[in-house]
Amino acid sequence: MPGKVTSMHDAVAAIVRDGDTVAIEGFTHLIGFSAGHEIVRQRKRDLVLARMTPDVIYDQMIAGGVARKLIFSWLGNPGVGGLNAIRRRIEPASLAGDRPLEIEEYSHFGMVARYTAGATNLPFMPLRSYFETDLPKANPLIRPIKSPYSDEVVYAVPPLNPDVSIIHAQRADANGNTQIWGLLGCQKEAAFAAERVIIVVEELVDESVVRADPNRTVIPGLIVDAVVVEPYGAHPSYVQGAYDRDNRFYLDWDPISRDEDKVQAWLSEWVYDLPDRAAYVEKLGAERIASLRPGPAPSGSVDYGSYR
Amino acid sequence: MPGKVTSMHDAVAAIVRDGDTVAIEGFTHLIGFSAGHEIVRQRKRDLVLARMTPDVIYDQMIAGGVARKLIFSWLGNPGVGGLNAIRRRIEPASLAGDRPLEIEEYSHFGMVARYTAGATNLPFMPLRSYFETDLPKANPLIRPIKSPYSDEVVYAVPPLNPDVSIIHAQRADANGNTQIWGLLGCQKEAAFAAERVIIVVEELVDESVVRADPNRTVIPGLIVDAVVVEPYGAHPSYVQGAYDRDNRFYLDWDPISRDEDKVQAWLSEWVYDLPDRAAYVEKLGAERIASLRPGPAPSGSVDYGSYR
Amino acid sequence: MSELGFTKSEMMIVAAARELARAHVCFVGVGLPNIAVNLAKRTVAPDLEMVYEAGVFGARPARLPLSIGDPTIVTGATAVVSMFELFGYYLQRGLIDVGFLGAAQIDRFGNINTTVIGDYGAPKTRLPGSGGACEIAINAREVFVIMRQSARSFVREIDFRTSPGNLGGAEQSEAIRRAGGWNGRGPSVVVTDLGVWRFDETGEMYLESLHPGATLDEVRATIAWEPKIGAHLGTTPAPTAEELRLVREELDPDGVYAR
Amino acid sequence: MSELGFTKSEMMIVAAARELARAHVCFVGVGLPNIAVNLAKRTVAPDLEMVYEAGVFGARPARLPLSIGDPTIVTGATAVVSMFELFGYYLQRGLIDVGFLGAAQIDRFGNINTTVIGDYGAPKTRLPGSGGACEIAINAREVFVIMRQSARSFVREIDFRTSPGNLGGAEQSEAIRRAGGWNGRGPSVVVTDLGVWRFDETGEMYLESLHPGATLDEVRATIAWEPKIGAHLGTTPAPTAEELRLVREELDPDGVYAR
Repeated sequence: MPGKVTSMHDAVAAIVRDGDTVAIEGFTHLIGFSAGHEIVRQRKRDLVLARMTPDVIYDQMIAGGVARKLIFSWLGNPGVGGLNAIRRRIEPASLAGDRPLEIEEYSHFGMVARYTAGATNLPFMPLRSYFETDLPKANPLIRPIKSPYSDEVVYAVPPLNPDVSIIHAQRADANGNTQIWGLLGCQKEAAFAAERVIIVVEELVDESVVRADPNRTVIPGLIVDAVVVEPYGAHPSYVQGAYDRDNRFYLDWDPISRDEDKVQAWLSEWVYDLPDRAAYVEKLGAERIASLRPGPAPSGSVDYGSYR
Repeated sequence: MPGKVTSMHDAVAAIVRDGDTVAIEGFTHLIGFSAGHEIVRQRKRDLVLARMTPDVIYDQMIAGGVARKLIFSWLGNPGVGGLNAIRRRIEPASLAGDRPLEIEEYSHFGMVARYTAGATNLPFMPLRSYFETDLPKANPLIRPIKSPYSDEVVYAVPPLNPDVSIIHAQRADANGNTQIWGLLGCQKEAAFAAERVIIVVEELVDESVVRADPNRTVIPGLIVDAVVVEPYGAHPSYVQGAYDRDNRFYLDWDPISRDEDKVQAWLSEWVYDLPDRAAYVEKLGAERIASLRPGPAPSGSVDYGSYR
Repeated sequence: MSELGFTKSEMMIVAAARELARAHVCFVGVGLPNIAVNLAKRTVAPDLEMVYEAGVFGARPARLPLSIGDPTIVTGATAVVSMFELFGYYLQRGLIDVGFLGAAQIDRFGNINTTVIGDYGAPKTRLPGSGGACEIAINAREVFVIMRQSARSFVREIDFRTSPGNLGGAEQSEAIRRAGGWNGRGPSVVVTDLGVWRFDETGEMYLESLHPGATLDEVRATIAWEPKIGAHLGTTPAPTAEELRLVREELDPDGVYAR
Repeated sequence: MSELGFTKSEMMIVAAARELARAHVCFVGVGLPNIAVNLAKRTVAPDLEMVYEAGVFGARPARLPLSIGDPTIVTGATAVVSMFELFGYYLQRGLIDVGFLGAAQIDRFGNINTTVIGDYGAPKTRLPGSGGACEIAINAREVFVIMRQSARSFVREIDFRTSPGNLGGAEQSEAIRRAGGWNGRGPSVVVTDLGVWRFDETGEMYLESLHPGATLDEVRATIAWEPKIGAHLGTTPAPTAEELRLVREELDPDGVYAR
């Protein structure tokens, strides 16, 4: 395979290093479960995990012992409840002698603004949030800043520049030129902010497919270090147009995650004991995968015009 | 016609007021010539005209006497030369007793940042520009700002919130939900920053066309006050996929614009003496219009999936 | 289900949906707000523009979204944008009429906690945190709250202020909001499983109506302060058959929210 | 055209294009840079990623763009983005290797004026202004300049500093750029219609090579200071037949730039 295409094993082995700040972004949509599982499988350690919504994937990764710190803005199993493995590392009553997970907390717009500052190489980003809340007390990196045009004071957040950002997408070419439709979250900002970028796609396409619709490109190959092709790599989250969220999984995770032994058993069965995502998909079964397939809803085509 | 659809005459009459700050944006692509001409035709006065690249349309408008001030970042006839009607209002040697045009000058990123601050309701936007240049001396609104995280100093620009932004686009529905492909310039930012928005389109489409590809939407009807349907309304600039730039016009404008009498004669012939854009297009002639038609270059269609 | 023919949760969702009759653009929060707003779109507010923080304007969900990032809010929407644009160009710019939030704790002035129970550094219960709630409370023109009443949630002092309400009272809140250039005027209604609360001129909530079957004793037993009762305390109109059908058959057939 | 078989402008464009042999990502300026970079893409740098400030990354123009916002730079490009993203995520983030600029005035340290001739408030000649040049000069890793020489353009003191070069000299420039966190190291080459200039350890430009047919007398007559001449002054290799064919037949058939 040409260009930057490699396996998930090799991409994670080469690009994610112990102690790195790692952002797997994707707001509900396109969550990089297969990348997260590979990080657990390779037993990376002392990572600082950044993500607006830690979601089930970070619950699993933190249960897998890869992280020392979490940077986030909303901690939950969306539509279901809490993230119990993470809570056990935060609430003193359940720590059981474990080292607590360090946390650094923002609001959604604060996290987005941090990535945006990182992507634009700015020393801070201003925003109209945090007024009269306890968040600046909880996180001293949220700081007031005065406008140079009046006495007005807003808040600022500092740039977030992950060592590695991992982005799941519908398609990319072999050089990593990546296209996404549906929810875009803060993936573009997280990718441009990062030192290194891994792209994981449902489908590898020819460069001509990308170049036929350049306004659809979210991440240019210029900032991409590796392209991994892993269909269904975002399961149990979803990929717009390809498969639905597997809600049964999100519901099932809740009771599992309340019991540390069950969590470790789950990680053994679905992560450690499997070599890769292909094995996970096979184990999941064709029937379950097929049940997630949506009906068609084509975008239609527009004309860019040929100018010679 | 349903929704917000109206004529250019009525849109400009109702929405553009003497003394307003007006931004007709569009970087080389989708320049709102027909809107600019209608503003001249209705003899609006004392406008503050904002635009990154004033281009031929602002040369014509300023020659038409509509403006007292210009906010900009690059003043030229792109690929050809200078904007001579505007220069005559700036260079003392050629003022000939006229009131000089007030100017407020930035760089491109400074203008983009001003619209972005306006669109996000921020009191300022920081950027890494202007260091060791004479621009902050020429424009005291470009001000240094210190980071709250270090001793680092960057520059800030204030928000720009036009009274009216006018955006030309490929298509919109009757509520003003607007889609653009090709160069996006700063149109989205200029529209969200504005108090009132006029959309001018090549084609009015059904809402279902917009909703089939929501990632293509640049401006939501929510912020749109009027939708004007005027095919070829961006001539002599271009519309991606629809028609090419009429370069002959840009070349022809240079000698015309060097002579105030010729400029006024041109405005009479092509603006004052014509009722509307349809008459302009008819006068231009079918052959010339046809010569600007590009070959096809389809984007291809993507699947959003139907989730029920 | 009670002998009334509907559950407390169904009444709460229906009452919350009705509040949106006069709203044009609503920012839809996670959980109960999601079902309430989707019900409003199908009943009192067919032209309501639903905004999801995930980056969707003008959503037309064909089913109840499983989360606030469900693919059904994307397909057929008017616009899908980055979260920077959603929070910056829509919310912070002041285009949102109503922000619809849930809460773990609320005080009499409508200040909200969704961050921790107990001490922030050593919490008894770690909650989800702000998400977008903090900036929604500041920048949506008004805020609607939907939550179940209990003495643990309607508290004298919230443990952490995630989202500002009327702060220490209306006078202070108005002054700070004006001076700080906030878009938002603060909370205007709290819909619970027992009744509908509004805010008086001091900025404190008062009970405007009791849901059918609920009593003032129940209300007082599920609130940690002595609540103000409206001078013209009414009874919330019961859910209509159509409202119940929509909730039970279309929006929440598994009864996740409404039981 | 001279007896050499090519014009001074053709030599300038060809010499400028060759400078891009080692560049990966180039920000294409308006005017002469546009044709030089497009020639490089067809000759020494087929893998060159062309970035246009209009919002295009990885352009594949099928013809010479008439301006830096021509539709031919969009069709078939890798990515088209808003100008906020182009300037923020690409340029300011430090992803641009080379910014290619033209100039109206330049001084010995490579500082550039494209704003006014004369006094800013009452100019003799009003020029286009910065456009993106100011931030390109600060944030592109290095800057190439292409311009014709004349005593009015190669001046002792520029009338307005639009785009910083080596400021008052290399030492000062390096200190300020480092302290201010600039991405850019400053100008590295100036290609004119007479020769190729580089910058020495003091930050001042020196003539590295003379174009075929050009003389040192011509150079001195078109520059307002006593120029430094490189110790190993060479002669620029003449344009090849293929370079000339590309300029004359493909890129500039009307001779707008090259005559």
